[in-house]
Amino acid sequence: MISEAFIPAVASLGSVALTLGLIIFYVSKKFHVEEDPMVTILNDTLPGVNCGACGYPSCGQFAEVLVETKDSSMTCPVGGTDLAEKLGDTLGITMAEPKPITAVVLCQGDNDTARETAEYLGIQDCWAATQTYVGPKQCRYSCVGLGSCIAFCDFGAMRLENGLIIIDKDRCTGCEACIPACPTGVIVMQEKKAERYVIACNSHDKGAATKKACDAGCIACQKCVKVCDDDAIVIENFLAKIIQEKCTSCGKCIEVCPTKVNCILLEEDLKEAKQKKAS
Amino acid sequence: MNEALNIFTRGFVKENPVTKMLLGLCPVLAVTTTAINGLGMGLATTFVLLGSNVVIALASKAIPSTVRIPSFILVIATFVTIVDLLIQAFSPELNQSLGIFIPLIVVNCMILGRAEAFASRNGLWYSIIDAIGMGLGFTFALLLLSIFREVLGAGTIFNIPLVGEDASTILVFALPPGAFAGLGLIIAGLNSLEKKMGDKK
Amino acid sequence: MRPITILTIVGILSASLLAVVEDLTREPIAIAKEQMKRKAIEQIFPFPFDSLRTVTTEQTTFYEAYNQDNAIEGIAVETSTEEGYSGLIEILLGVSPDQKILGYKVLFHRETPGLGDKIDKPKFKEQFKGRTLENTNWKVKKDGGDIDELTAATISSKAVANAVVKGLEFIKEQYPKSSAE
Amino acid sequence: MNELSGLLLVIVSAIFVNNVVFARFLGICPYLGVSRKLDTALGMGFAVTFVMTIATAIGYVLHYGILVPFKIEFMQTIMFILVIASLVQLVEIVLKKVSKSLYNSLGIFLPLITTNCAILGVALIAIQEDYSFVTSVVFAFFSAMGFILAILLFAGIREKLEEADVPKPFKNVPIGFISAAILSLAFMGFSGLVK
Amino acid sequence: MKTFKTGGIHPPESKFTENTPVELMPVPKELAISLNQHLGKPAKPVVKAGSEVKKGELIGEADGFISANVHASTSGKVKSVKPHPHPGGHYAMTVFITPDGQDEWAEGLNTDPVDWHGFSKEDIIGKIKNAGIVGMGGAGFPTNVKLAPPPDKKIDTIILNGAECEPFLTADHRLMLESPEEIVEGLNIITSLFGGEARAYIGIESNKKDAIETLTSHASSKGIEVVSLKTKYPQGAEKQLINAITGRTIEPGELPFDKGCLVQNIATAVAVYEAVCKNKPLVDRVVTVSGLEIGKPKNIRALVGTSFRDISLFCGNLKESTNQIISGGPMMGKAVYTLDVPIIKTTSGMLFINNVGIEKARERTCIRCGKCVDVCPQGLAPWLLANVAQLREFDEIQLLGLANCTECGSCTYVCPSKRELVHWIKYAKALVNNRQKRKSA
Amino acid sequence: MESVNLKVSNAPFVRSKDSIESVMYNVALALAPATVMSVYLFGMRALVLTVVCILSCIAFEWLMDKARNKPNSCLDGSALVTGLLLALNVPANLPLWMVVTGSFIAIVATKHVFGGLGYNVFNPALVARVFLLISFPAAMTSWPMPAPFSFDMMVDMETGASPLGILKTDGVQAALASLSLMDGFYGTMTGSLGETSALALLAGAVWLWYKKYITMYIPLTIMGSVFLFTGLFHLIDPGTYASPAFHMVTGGLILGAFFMATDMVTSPLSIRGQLLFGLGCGLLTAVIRLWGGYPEGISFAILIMNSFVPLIDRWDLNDRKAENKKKPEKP
Ligand SMILES: Cc1cc2nc3c(=O)[nH]c(=O)nc-3n(C[C@H](O)[C@H](O)[C@H](O)COP(=O)(O)O)c2cc1C
Ligand SMILES: Cc1cc2nc3c(=O)[nH]c(=O)nc-3n(C[C@H](O)[C@H](O)[C@H](O)COP(=O)(O)O)c2cc1C
Ligand SMILES: Cc1cc2nc3c(=O)[nH]c(=O)nc-3n(C[C@H](O)[C@H](O)[C@H](O)COP(=O)(O)O)c2cc1C
Ligand SMILES: Cc1cc2nc3c(=O)[nH]c(=O)nc-3n(C[C@H](O)[C@H](O)[C@H](O)CO)c2cc1C
Ligand code: SF4
Ligand code: SF4
Ligand code: SF4
Ligand code: SF4
Ligand code: FES
Repeated sequence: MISEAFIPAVASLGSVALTLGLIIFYVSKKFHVEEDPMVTILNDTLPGVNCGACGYPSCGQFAEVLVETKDSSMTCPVGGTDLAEKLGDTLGITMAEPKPITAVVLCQGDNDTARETAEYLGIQDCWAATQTYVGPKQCRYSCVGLGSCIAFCDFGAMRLENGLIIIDKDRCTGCEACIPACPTGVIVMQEKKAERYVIACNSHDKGAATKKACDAGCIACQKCVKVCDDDAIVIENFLAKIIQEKCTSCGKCIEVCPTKVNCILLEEDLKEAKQKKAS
Repeated sequence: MNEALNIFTRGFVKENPVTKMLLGLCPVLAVTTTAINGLGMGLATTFVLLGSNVVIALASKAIPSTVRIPSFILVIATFVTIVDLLIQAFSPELNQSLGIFIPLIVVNCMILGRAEAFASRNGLWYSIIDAIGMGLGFTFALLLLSIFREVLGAGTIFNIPLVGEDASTILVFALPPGAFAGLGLIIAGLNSLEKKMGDKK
Repeated sequence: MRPITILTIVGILSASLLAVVEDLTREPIAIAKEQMKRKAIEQIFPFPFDSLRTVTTEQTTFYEAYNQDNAIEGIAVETSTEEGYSGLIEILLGVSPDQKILGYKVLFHRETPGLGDKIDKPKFKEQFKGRTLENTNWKVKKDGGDIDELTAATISSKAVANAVVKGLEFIKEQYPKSSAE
Repeated sequence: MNELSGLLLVIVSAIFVNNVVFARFLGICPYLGVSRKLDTALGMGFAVTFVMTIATAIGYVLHYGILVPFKIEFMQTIMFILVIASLVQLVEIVLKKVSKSLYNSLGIFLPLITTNCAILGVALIAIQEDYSFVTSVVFAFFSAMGFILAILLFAGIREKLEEADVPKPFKNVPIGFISAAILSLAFMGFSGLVK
Repeated sequence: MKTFKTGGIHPPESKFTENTPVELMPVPKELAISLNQHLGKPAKPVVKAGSEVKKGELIGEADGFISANVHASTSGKVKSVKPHPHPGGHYAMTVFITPDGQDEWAEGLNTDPVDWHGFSKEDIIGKIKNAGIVGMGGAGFPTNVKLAPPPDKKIDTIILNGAECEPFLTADHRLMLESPEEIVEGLNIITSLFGGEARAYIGIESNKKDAIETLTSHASSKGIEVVSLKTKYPQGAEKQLINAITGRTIEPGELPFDKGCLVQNIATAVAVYEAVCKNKPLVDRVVTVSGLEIGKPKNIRALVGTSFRDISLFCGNLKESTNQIISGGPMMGKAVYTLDVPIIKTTSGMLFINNVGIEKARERTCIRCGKCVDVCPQGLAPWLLANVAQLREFDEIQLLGLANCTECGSCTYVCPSKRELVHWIKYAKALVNNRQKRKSA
Repeated sequence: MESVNLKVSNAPFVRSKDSIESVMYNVALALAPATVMSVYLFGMRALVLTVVCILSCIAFEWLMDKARNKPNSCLDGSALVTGLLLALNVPANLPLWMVVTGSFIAIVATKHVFGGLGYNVFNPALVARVFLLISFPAAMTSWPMPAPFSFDMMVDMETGASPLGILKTDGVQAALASLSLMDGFYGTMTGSLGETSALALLAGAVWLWYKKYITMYIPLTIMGSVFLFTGLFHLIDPGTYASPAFHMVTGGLILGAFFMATDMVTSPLSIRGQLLFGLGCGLLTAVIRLWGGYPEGISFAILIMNSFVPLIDRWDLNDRKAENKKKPEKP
C-alpha cells in the first residue's frame, strides 16, 4: 500500500520542517526581545477611542504608562468605574474611580431667546463666524450655534437644536474634546449628578445689556443669591455662579429667577422650565 | 442551539468574509467569470475550511505558540493539496479553469483567520458550524459576483445562454475591471440594503 | 525543543497523508487527463468512435480514432500559428480519412474577447466543414479567397485558416495514400 | 542579447501587462487593506518585495532540488507555504531585534504577508512558466515592483478620496473597488505589449 | 513702470470719487472713540464718565511697548466708557464724548508749523509717540515703534505707499493731490531719522497720473524718487511694494527692516509732519465714502470716533437696497453689522453696496483650475490651504505657509468655484492661534 | 434707514465674473468647430449621436443630484462638456444604446460615485470611452467612411479601419497609402467624430489658450514627446515605424492632448506636475501605439496618468512643506 512517493515525501517535508523549526528556534532565542504582555492586555481592555481625556495622546500610551508606574490615581473617564475595576484587577492594585463628569453648555440663548445681529453668510462654522464679527447672536458670550463642536465629540453626545447646542448627558463621557473646539468657551465640565443646578449663562455684560441681547440671560439681579440658604451662589462680573460643593439642590433659586430659565441643567427640567415660562 | 444558529448565519451578511471582512479576495475576483467556477471555488474553499477547522479545533492545545502559524499553515496546505488532487481526478474541467487559484486557497486569509480566531479557541462542534457558515457565506458571495459577471459579461448563466450568439454583451464584466467593479457594486448595494433594514428597525 | 518536535511531527503527518492521497488519486488523474483529451476529440468528430491512438511526432501530436472494426474513422491533429492578433493560436483539427475537415476546436488563444475570440464560435467554424486542401482557396474573402472573415477580426480569421492549412498539410504528409484516393 | 531582451519582456510583463494586482488578481487583500495611507502602502510594498524575491528563489531551489528529483511535485504547495511562513517569521524576529525603527515601520505588515497570495502565487507562476533561476528571481522582483506601483497609485487615490464627497454607500471599500476597476481598465491599454 | 514678481489681479477700479475734493465733515452729536485703534494692546482709559475734555487731550494711554495713545477728537464731556462695537467686528472699550460744539484744541496743540530740522531723533520719535500715530495704511502698527528699529538693522530704503490699489478707495489719492508739501515734509522727517544714506521713494499706481505729476514736481529737488507702479492689486501691500521698487523679497518670517526697508502710508507721513511740526495728535483722517448704495459718494475728513451712521447721513444717506456696509476697501475690508460702529485711525474707506453675489454664492467644489495659485502674490497654494483648513489639519497647514498669507483676497476674487479661500485661511489662522495659546497656557 | 437688512460675509466683497459655468461653456464653444466638422463629415447621424450623448449626460447628472440630495448642477456645463467629448470620441455609427451606456459610465460611475464635479480622479469621458472600447470592440473599431454632406442615418454605412488601425494590422506602407497628411490635417479620414480634423480642434484649442482657460504645458509636452519618441524609431527603422508627422495627425492625439488631458479636475496643478503628466501621457501613448495591442493609446495613457495625479500632488505638497520647514518662522 505504501507508494513510492511516500518515503521521499515524508522525509523531505519532515526534514524541511525540522530545519526551519531549528532555525526559527535558534534565531528566536538569539534575537529575543523582552516585551511586557501586560500592555497588550490593558490596551485591549481600554475603550480604544484615543480621545485623550486621560491626559495621554492614546489609549496605548495610557496603558504603557500605567504598566510602568502602576499609578493608581490614573483614570480613564470614558471607561468609568467598571473599567477602573477591571484595570485594577489586571494589575492587582486598586484604581481610583474617575468622577463621572459631563459637559455643560452655559447658554440658553436659542433662536427664540437670543436676539440676532446681521445675517451671517460666511463659512458656517462657529470659529469662522466669531473670527468675522461678534457672531450671529448679539450676545458675544453665547453659543454661536453653528455646531463646530459636534464633530469633535467621539460619542455622538452633541446636537444642535434651534440654534443651541444640547448635550446628551447619558452619552457624554466627559472627555473634554469639545472644550477647545468652542470659540466662545461656553462649554464647561461639571460633575455628573442626578440633580444639579447651574447658571446656564455665560454673559458678563451688565444686566441691561444682557437683557437687550437675550431673554434667557443672567441679569445679575442678586435675587438668587439672597434666596439661597446655603450661600452657594455668588455673582462675579455680572454673572451668577453656583458653587457646586455648597449647592444642596433645593431649587429655590429657580423659583425667584426673573428670567426663569437660567438655572437648569437636567434636560427634562429644561423643557419643564420652558413650559413654565411660557405659561 | 441558538448560539450555533447564530454562528452559522453570521457568515452570510453580518460577518460575510468577502463583503464585510474583505478576506480571500483574490479567488473571489479571479475565478468569478462564470457561476460554475464561482460555485466550484466556493465549495472547494469550504471543504478546506471545514477540514482545517476540525483538525485545528482538535489539535490546537498541543501546538506551542511559537510554531502555531507554520503548523496551522501546514494543516491547511495539506487539505488544499488534497482538494487539488481530488479536483484534478474528478473534475478536470474545473481544474483547468480554476488553475493556480486552487493551490492559492492555502493563503486565503479567511482560512488562517478562522483557524486563529475561532477554531483554536472553540470546541469541535462550534468550529464545524463556523466553518460551514463561513464557507457558505464565502460561496454565496462568490456566486453572487459570478452570476452578475456571467450574465452581463457573457450573456449566460451557468453556461446556459440568455441571449443570442450575436448579441453584444458588456464584455468588461468578464474581464478584470468587471470583477473589481462588480464586487464594489455588490458591497455598496449590501451597505445600503443593510442601512435600509436598520432604518426600518 | 518541543516546538520543533511538534512542527516536525505535523510536517510528517501531513506528508504521509498527502502521499497516501496522491497514491490514491494518481490513477484517476491520469484517466481524467486522458478523458479530457478524448472529450475534446469527441467534440470535433460528429460520430462516436471506439478507440484512440496517440501518435507523437517531432512536430506535433495527432490522434487516430478507430471504430469497432479497427478501421480509421478520423484523425485529429494539434496545429498552431503565431499569426493571431495577439500571437499564438492552437487548434485541434479533425479530418476524415479522406482528408476532409470534420471540425476543429480552439485549444488556446489570446485574441480580443468580442472580436477575435469568435474563431471558437460555431458560426465561424461551420464554414470549414468538408473543405480540403485542394477544394478551397485558403484566403479570406477580402483577399479573394473562400473563407468568410469575421468582421473586424480579419487577422484572427487568417490565422485560423493558416493553422488549418498547416494541419492539413501535415496530415497529407503522414497519410499520402489516403488523399490520393 | 536575446537573453537580455527576454528579461526585458519579463520585466515589462510583470510590471505592466500582467500586473499582479490588476491582471493576475494576486495580493488583493493587502492591496485593499493597507492602502489607506501612502506611507503604510509603501512599507507594505517593500516588505512584499523582500519576501517575494527570496521566497521565489528558495522555492526554485526546493522545486528543482527536491521535488522534481523525488517526483513529489504534488508537495509543491505545502513546501512553498512552509518556507514562506517560516521566512516571514524569521524576518520578523530578526527585524525586531536588529532595527526597531524598521520593525515599527514594516513589522505590522509582516504577518499579513504570510497570507498574501501574491507571494505564493508568484513563486508558483515562476515554476509554471519554466523560468530559469535568474529569470524567476527577476520576475519575482519586478512582480513586486508591479505590486508597489499598483498599491502606491491606489493609496494616492484613496488619500485623495478621503476628502471627497463620496455617496454614503460607496464610502471606503466600494469606491476603492471602483477605483481599482478603473485602474485595471486603464492598465488594459498595455495588453498586447508582450505577445 | 515697476511691479512685483508673482501673481496679482486687476479687479474693476471703480474709483468714483477720484475727482471729488476732500470735504470737511462737521462735528457729530456724539463720538465713540475706541481705545483699540491700533495693533497691539488697547490703550488704558485715563478719563471717566463726566470728565471734561479738550480737543487733542489724552483720553487713552499707550499700554505697553506696542500700543498707542488715543486723544479726544473734539472738546466736550465724557459720557461713558464701555465696550462698544468696533469696525473690526468685535467689542472694544470705547470712550463716548458728547461734543460741546466748540471743537476747541487743548493748550499747545495744533500750533503754527515750526521748523523740525533742529529736533533730535528722540524728540521726533517722542512727538510721534505722544501724538498716537499709527500706520494709516490699514494695519495700524504704532509708527514710533516702526521708526525705531533695532540698532543692528540698517534701513537704507524708505518707501511711501501711495499705491492705493484697492478698488473704490481714493483717500490717499486726494491727499496726494491736496497736501503734497506735507507728504514730502513728512517723508523728509522720516528719512532724517536714518542718516544721510537712506533713499526715499514714493510708489504710486499708474492710474493716478495727476498724483504722480504733483508729487514729482514737489519732490524733484529733495532726493525723493517718485515711482510709477503698474496698476495691479495688491501693489500697495508692503511685501509686494518693496519687491516692485527695490527688487528685494521679504522672505517668510522676515520683517521689512530685515531687508533694510521701511514702508509708510501717505497719510501716515502727513500725520508725522503734523505731529512733529504742529504738535497735532492724530484725531481725524480722510475717508472715502463710496459704493453704489450711498447717496453722494465723497472723500471726507472726519473725526476719529464718528459713527458710520453719521457719515452715511452726511453723504446723502444710504439706499434701502444696501445689504452690506464695508469698513475699508472691497478686497481687505470688513463687513460691519451695525451702523453704530465708529471710524478709527485706520479706516480709509467705507462702502455701501448691494452685494447680490453673496445671496446666491455658495461655495462649490474646487475644480483644480489653479487660478488661485497663479494670482497669489505670496506664491502659496490657496486651494490646498483651504482644503487642509477644512479638514482641520492644523499642523499640516502651518507647514504649507499659512503664516505667509497676507490675506489679500486675490485668490477668492478669481476662484470660479466661488470658494471662500481667504476666509478658510483666516479661519485656520484663528484656530492655530487658539491652539498655540492653549498650549502655552 | 434702520430697515436695511445687513449681511455679514468675508472679504473680498467683489468677485471675478469667472465661474464654473463660464469655464465649461467656453470649452464647449471651443469644441464647436470640431463638432461642426464632424457633422459635415459624417452627416446627420453624427448630430443625432452628439445630441443624445449630451442630453443623456445631463439627464444622468440631474438624476444623480436628485439621488444624492445635492443642489441641482446639471446645467453647470460640466456634464455638457463630458457628453460632447464622449460623443467626439466614438465612431459615428455607434448604436445609441451604447452611447447612453457610455454616458452612464461617465457621469454616474466615474463622476458622482467619486463625489461629483471636482472630486473625480479619472476623466469621465475617457473612462466611458475605454469602457465602450473594451466592452464593444467590434462596434468601437469599425469606423464609417467620411461622406461629406450625407444626411442618411448610416444604417449600412461602409466602414473601414482607422489609419492607426491599418498601421497596426497592415504595416506602414498600407497606412501611408490610406491617407495623405493633408487629409489628416483637414480631417477627411476615418475615425471617431472629433478626432479627424486637426485643424478644427487646434482652432478651438488656441482660442481656449488665448482666453487662459487652458495652459499649453500639458498639450505641448504630449505632442512633443510623441513626436520625439515616434521620430526616434522612425529614424531607426522607417520600414516598421511610421513617421512622427503621421502620428501627429492621426487618431485622438490632438483631441486628447488639448481637450482631455487638460481637464483640470484630473490633471496636476503645478507646472512641473503638468510637464511630468504630459511627458507620461506622451510616452505611454507612443509605446502603446508602437508595440501595444491597441492601435491608439492616448485614452489609456491619460487614464493611467490620471491615477498618478494624487502622487504628483503629494510630491508638490511635500516640497512646499519642506520649503517652509527650511525657513524657520520668526515670532
Ligand atoms: C481593441 C482591438 C482589438 C482587436 N482585436 C482583434 C482580434 O482579436 N482579431 C483581429 O483579427 N483583429 C483585431 N483587431 C484589429 C482590427 O479589428 C482590425 O481592423 C481588423 O482585424 C482588420 O480589419 P477588418 O477585419 O475590418 O478588415 C483589434 C483591434 C482593436 C482596436
Ligand atoms: C508683531 C509685529 C511686530 C512688528 N514689529 C515691527 C518692527 O519692529 N518694526 C517695523 O518696522 N515693523 C514692524 N511690524 C510691522 C509690519 O512690518 C507691518 O508694517 C505692519 O504689520 C503693517 O503692515 P500691513 O499693513 O502690510 O499689514 C510688526 C508687525 C507685527 C504684526
Ligand atoms: C493686500 C494689501 C494691500 C494693501 N494695500 C495698501 C494700499 O493700497 N495703500 C497703503 O497705504 N497700504 C496698503 N497696505 C498696507 C501696507 O502693506 C503697509 O502696511 C502700509 O503701507 C504700511 O504703512 P503704515 O504703517 O503707514 O500704514 C496693504 C496691505 C495689504 C496686505
Ligand atoms: C479644459 C477642460 C477640459 C475638459 N476635459 C474633459 C474631459 O476630457 N472629459 C470630461 O469628462 N470632462 C472634461 N471637462 C469637463 C469637467 O472638467 C469634467 O466634467 C469633470 O472632470 C467632472 O468632474 C473639461 C473641462 C475643461 C475646462
Ligand atoms: S458650543 Fe461653542 S462650538 Fe458648539 S455650537 Fe456653541 S459656540 Fe459653536
Ligand atoms: S445672555 Fe447668556 S443665555 Fe443669553 S445668549 Fe448670552 S450667554 Fe447665552
Ligand atoms: S489671500 Fe493669501 S493665499 Fe490668497 S492670494 Fe492673497 S496671499 Fe495668497
Ligand atoms: S481658483 Fe478655486 S477652483 Fe481654481 S484651483 Fe483655486 S480654489 Fe480651486
Ligand atoms: S486572497 Fe489574495 S491576498 Fe488575500
